Amino acid sequence: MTAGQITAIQPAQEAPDQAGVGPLGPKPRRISAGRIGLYAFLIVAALFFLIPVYIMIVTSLKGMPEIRLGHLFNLPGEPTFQPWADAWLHACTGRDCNGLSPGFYNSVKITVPSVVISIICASINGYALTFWPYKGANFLFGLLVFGAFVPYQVVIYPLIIGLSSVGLFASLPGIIIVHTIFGMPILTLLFRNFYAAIPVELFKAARVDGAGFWRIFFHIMLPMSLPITVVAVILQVTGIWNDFLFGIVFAGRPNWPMTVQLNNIVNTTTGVREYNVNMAATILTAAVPLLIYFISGRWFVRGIAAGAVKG
Amino acid sequence: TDLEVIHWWTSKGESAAVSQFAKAFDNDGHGDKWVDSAIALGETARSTVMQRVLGGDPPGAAQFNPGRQYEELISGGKLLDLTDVATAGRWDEVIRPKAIGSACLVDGHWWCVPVNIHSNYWAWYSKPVFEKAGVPEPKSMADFIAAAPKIKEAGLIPFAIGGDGNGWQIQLLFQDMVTEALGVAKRDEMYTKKSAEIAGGPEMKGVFTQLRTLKQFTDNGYANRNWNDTTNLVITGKAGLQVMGDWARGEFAAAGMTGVKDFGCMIGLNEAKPVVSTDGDIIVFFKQDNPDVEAAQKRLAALLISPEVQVAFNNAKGSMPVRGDVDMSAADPCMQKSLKAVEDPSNIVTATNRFITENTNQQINELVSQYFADDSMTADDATAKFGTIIGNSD
Amino acid sequence: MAQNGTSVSIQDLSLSFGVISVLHTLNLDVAEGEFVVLLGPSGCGKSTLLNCIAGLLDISEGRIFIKGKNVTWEEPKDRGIGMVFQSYALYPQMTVERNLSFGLRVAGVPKDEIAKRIARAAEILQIEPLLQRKPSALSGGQRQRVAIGRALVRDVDVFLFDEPLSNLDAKLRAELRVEIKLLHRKLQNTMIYVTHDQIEAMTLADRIAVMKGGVIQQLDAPQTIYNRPVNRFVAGFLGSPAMNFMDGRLEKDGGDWHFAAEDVRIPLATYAFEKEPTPGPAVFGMRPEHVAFNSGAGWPFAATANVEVVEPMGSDTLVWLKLGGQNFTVRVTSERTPNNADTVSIGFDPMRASLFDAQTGSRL
Amino acid sequence: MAQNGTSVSIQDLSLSFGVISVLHTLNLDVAEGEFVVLLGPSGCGKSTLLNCIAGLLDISEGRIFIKGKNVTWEEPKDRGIGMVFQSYALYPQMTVERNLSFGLRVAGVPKDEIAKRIARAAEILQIEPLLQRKPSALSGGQRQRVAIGRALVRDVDVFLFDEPLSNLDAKLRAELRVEIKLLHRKLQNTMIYVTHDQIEAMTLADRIAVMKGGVIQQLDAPQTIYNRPVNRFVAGFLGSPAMNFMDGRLEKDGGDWHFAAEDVRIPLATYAFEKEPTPGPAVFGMRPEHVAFNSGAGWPFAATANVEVVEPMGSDTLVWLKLGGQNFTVRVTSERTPNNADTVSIGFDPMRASLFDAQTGSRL
Amino acid sequence: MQKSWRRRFHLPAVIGTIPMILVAVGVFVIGIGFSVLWSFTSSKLFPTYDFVGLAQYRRLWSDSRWLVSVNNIWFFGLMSITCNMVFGYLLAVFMDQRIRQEDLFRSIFLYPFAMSLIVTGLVWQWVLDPNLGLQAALRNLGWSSFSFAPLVDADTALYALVVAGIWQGSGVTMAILLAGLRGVDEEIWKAARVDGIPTWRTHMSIVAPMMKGAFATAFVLQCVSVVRVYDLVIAMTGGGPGIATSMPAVYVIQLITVRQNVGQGMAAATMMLLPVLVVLAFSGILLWRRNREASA
Ligand SMILES: Nc1ncnc2c1ncn2[C@@H]1O[C@H](COP(=O)(O)OP(=O)(O)OP(=O)(O)O)[C@@H](O)[C@H]1O
Ligand SMILES: Nc1ncnc2c1ncn2[C@@H]1O[C@H](COP(=O)(O)OP(=O)(O)OP(=O)(O)O)[C@@H](O)[C@H]1O
Ligand SMILES: [Mg+2]
Ligand SMILES: [Mg+2]
Repeated sequence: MTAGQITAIQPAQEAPDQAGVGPLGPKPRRISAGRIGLYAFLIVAALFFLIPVYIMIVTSLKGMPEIRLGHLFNLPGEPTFQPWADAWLHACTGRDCNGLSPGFYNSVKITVPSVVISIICASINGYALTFWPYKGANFLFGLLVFGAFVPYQVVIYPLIIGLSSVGLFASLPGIIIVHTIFGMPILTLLFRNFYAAIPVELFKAARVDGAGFWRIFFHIMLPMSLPITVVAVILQVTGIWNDFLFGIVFAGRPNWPMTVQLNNIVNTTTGVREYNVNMAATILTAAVPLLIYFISGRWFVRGIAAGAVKG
Repeated sequence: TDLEVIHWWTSKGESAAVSQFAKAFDNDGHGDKWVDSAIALGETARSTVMQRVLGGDPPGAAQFNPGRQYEELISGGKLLDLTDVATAGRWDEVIRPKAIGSACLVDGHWWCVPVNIHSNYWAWYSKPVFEKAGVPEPKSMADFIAAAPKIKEAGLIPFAIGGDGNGWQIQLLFQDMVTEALGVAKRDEMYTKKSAEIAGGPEMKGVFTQLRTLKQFTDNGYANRNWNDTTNLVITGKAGLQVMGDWARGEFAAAGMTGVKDFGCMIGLNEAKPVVSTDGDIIVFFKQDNPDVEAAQKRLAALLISPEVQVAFNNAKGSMPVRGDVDMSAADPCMQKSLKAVEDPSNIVTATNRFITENTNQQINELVSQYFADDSMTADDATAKFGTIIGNSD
Repeated sequence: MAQNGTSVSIQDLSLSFGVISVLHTLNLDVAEGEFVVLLGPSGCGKSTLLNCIAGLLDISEGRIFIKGKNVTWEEPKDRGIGMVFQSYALYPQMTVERNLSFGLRVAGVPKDEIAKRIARAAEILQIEPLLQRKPSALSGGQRQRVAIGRALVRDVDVFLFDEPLSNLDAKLRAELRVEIKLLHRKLQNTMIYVTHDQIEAMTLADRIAVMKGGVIQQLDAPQTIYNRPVNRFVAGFLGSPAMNFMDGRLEKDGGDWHFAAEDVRIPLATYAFEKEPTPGPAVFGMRPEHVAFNSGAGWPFAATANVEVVEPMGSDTLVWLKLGGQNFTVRVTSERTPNNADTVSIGFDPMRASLFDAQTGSRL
Repeated sequence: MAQNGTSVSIQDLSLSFGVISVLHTLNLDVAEGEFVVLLGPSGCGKSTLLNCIAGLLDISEGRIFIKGKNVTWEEPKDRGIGMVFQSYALYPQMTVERNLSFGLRVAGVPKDEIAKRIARAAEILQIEPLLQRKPSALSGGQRQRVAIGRALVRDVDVFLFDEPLSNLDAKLRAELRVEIKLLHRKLQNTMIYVTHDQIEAMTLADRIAVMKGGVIQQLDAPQTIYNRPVNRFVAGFLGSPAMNFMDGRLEKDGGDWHFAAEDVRIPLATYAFEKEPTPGPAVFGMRPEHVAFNSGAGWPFAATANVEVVEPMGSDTLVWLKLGGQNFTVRVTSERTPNNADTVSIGFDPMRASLFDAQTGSRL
Repeated sequence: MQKSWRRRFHLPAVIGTIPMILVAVGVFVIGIGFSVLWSFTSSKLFPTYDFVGLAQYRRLWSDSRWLVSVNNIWFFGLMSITCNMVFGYLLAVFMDQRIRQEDLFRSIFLYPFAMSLIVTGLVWQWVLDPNLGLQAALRNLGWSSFSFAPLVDADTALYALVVAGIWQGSGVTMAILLAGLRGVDEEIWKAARVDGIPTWRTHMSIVAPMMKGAFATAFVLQCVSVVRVYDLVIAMTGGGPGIATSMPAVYVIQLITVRQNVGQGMAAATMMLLPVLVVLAFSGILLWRRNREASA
């Protein structure tokens, strides 16, 4: 058991380095070929992903005359931040020339409750479907998934009629309901499949502990669904923040989200297009989802059920 | 009274123009307020309006194209009858050309207010390109087709076009060519009588053949190009000529160009036979239960067509006013051409949309853009198909 | 133990997973305050039975009563049970402390009461330093202790323990065994306890239920099960080292019954037959620890044999011999360990033996 | 056993999880073909040590050699090891058969060879009928057997077993114990085996390593550990029922050493001291099974005492007495079980005792 | 009586899923019902109840654009779902290797999802435009024979759409699969490492099957976005060149909003749902039979 014994059975020629014992201590984070390949792949993929945003940023810093020259990949000759200022503050959308900024608050007002409510609804659905399936529940779920395949425009008419008959058409609650409805199929699927992978013993233990439907959900399941909730948040924040179609119809004029302005800045049938402002406006609009992606990343925790069960 | 107006005038120039309406309405002395609901893209704005109507929450007023789109709105009783305003403002007299007024006059009732005229019948060309290629500036499409090979030789794109949005640019070109080939009268006959015979006839085949010829003079980047980018090719001197409506002037102006030495404009694809189309914008008003709102709507309707507002709006927008009794001396040379042309009723081409439904329109779009894209489709096939579409249109 | 009524009563319970039938018309009555241990080979349906009692599995047939109430379709939380799962089932996102307190918080127990109970459980289970850790940072045994703690803190009528001590070391296991016994004495609640450890079974149980293939073979006091197993399976299953079985014949010599195998003849005068025996093939069972070793004469049956193998087991040694041409083991205290090939004398009293039918395996 | 070299050698191994230091400069040499059992209280770092040997945890300091090769930075698969996890870690979506065969198929072992090995493992482990099931349809013990099987089918130099039998019933456990022993004899591979079962430890091990708090306390042959524990911890940890400890003083009377506690004086003439003792406080340890009970005179030390508690344990009974004012247990075969409050005589030979320093706990 | 608690109606479960019931029945069933109903009418701008039988379907199936759309969707769907899943899984796996700057990489792969396609589509057009984008850039660098104009050719435009689709959507696939990966127990990895299973085999044979929920989710999400693909096509090609890249959803939406032919649009939508219905019903029956076998 002593070091002497060890050296005895370690012929010097086998490990010619000092004391004849070779590697010691924690494995150094060596850069292996595999890791180089891995980073190479990631970086190449990242570059591919970044091409458009590079062009967007570069373009947004150019003046229109420079853009007309058409040198897409060139860095701006005389960088200008005017397009950004325009996009945020001055761009015209109809008679108002206040840029994107006025819609920002509306977008927040729509997005936050819609995201929260839709995720709560969907996670409850997924949970109930996995652990408390009642007769017909899975058939309902099938219907729901079926609904996910319908182009929005098809269901929009009945929805308009329905919502206006209960007086929620063109209102904040109306738009929140609509987002919840259209988020439900995919989100429910997301959560259902996630919960199906959770060991059922945890559910059993909680039931024995006397917890009921809601308590198991809020205290056991929800905290364990962090990674999938992040995915749900990513999906919903993006979807709702960028939504334009529903916002414009169901939110009502006073609640129009930022995307209406974005659309107005970016699109025109027969008017002149200012590409630099368009690019800046697009990046600005995407800033909130991007921020959320970045922040929510750390909630992609590893081993969510680690240590919970064996077998 | 607050009045919400939905429109798709969202670009910088359009925005300046619509402010003229808003300003006038806000200051009409009745405490009115123009609530601006700009929604870019005509189809988006229109379907929003439709959905709002369906949801029982229509806007006070909305922009439309003069077409058959809103016939259903009239028959559905959704629109406000403006006949009394029109009578008071003697619209039937002041609005010229007549064709544009008739868009709003259905069964003796006025259902909308035309606010401007946009003509689709224009070709825009780069003077430097023609100079460089050593060919004279074109006076007609024939001239241009003759000159095109030279331009190509000079390493430039002779003909600029874009294929975005279901190929509407191509259809615009096509419709212009149809009118030129058939002449106004025969064209109108084809559309009104839904004459498959004319539509499938030899003149039409000529149009399709010419279209194929033009395709040879385009670049291979046309596929999904915006009209702006197309115009930009002309502006930057990369391409020779583009067929586009008069709104293209705005791009040239934004690039700091005047129609004197940098670019030229060819009216009606043939300077010898100038035509002006009655495309343009109209405003419709939706029936509301509130009499106050109705009064405000009528005030706005009257205002939109008043001479001062017409001048202010159209100068900003770059379009022609719908009444001739206004002072447009500030307009640029190209505009002057069309102001001159519009005075002669025989130069007036009724907008295609007035004859056909949007459904038919899109079918034509598809046919034309498919034909343009797909070289394996023969002119005969295309002509036959066009005949069928027109024959079956409703 | 206040055996003043039936606490858990299971009637004709059957359960199958699809085509695999696990429990077959099982009946079990547990008196109030009784400590019943379920014993049985791996896969015989012990965990499944506990799950049924807890209401965590859909039973196929039968009824379950707890405290006289038919709870067959009742929610687990309405059955007044606490359970320790074989697979721990700790809540991964909660610290140990929160894991322990969850059930109490659900029940609305006051804060200080919770703290008190947790402190007590943590002390018993020696997990105080771990209270703030998450399950993933615990060793196997520590997880198991937390799982026990989660049941201990709860104040319920019936405790269901599924192999609660299997991952613990002998010392801790012995301590916890005592603690569980004390707890049971104090709380007087009913306990149904699955274990593979016979010491646990023998020391804790009021009654032991030995299961095999989803059927309870014998349900009796530990000593009875140990001394008078109803069939060969129970006899062989209990006891470590296992009982010796000798195949042979039951014979009547004059008025006396004998068991004969090859050259061995065991007189059965002192053996208490279950019912009047008939001659024929039978199996003779004798526990290795009931065999006297080199301890002189005076035994109703005595023999000499050669030592074949010697297996030391710490405190004792197992000596393998041949008797009646068959393997026969004897447990010997360490100091008396013989050497291989030694000739030794053995003796036992057939009173302590068990005789089984060679066919059915049931006790004669 | 061919002890012709060192198979696994661990040098100055340290490991911590963040601030929690689990293993402290641990050294361990396992000879080729040796069977080493790791024993120790729950949470002492046994699983962690196995994980380090397998290369599944990044060690903080030290080196690991397997077959003379420094594998400190080697991948697990290049270490020539097979491992059974305490938490089984079966592949949930594969049938038992696929679970067993997967590693082999990846390694490109021929089909019929795979089939043969699986058949053999399944037979040993009695899991033939389960081969087509998925882990979720298995009982705890069945899962554990599959986990063992997965290691068994592999042809490796070193096996690491983490409590492989903890969820099995005594009978099966005994059988598998024998199988593992036989397997080891046959394959001659090195085995490092964690268990809490002392019988397992005693019967299987060539040497036992007793761990506490990440440090190996004693590494020796089972009998040595059992009879001459190096410190009080080892003495108390091994043996069930546990060793009796009596606090008292070491005194020298004339030339003879005595151990004194209250009225008890134990002569230590026969005791083999580790080194020359000095008078002072000490702890006297005596295993309950080494105490003779009502067996007459002739013992170097004899006394009488009143029975306080009687604890039946199946084959034996534990009798609690008071000796020197302290609890003292004696293991008694069942037939000699006394009644409560009986006065009994006991005797033992201090040769079998262990004496410990009262402060440091190390053997005197 | 033989109904177990699991299958009984748990009041809280029913209450908790009221939104789902309302949406499934109240919105999708009724909504789809109306669409089917309207597909038998001559509805133009607004839905009407002037029934014309199967006329809309006849017109639909004689419309070359619809036929092209139907052809396209299969090709596009197959290509883009496969590529997306493979690429997304690769990304997820690589992201799971305890890499540096994980947040940064993840955000990069996800950002296209956050950007309005109106503009990113335009940028892609620019990049793919032979006179502006890659072709021009590389030719400027001296590679004068380089030719790359995928959007122009009807045959390659679909590939360009697939690439842009991957660019836009694989980040989400990655996120879902990453969440699934992170749920896999560490011990499984350990076991596989000891078994000497190469990492890629571990992924293929052990981890991926364990993540079938995540895969199913990502797959359905992909299917949904393929069936409903609209923005991508509009932004990238507008259905062109010609009608070469038209898709059913684009067709439906254009019929409803631009062509103002609600009746035919609903007919097209009904046709789109038909295969989905078949697939769902089929898998539903399979599932039901499996459950019945399991609980028999
Ligand atoms: N991931 C971790 N983070 C922090 N501490 C840990 C972690 N894993 C284990 N530990 C601690 O390390 C110590 C040793 O754990 P290990 O699993 O090796 O114990 P063990 O000897 O196998 O115990 P048992 O017999 O209970 O399985 C324990 O105290 C445990 O709490
Ligand atoms: N979900 C399931 N599907 C099919 N069979 C199952 C399922 N769960 C358990 N079984 C089978 O039912 C039988 C009983 O399982 P159970 O878990 O009750 O055994 P056990 O007595 O607790 O065994 P152990 O002592 O090994 O834990 C086993 O043979 C097992 O294979
Ligand atoms: Mg079990
Ligand atoms: Mg362990």
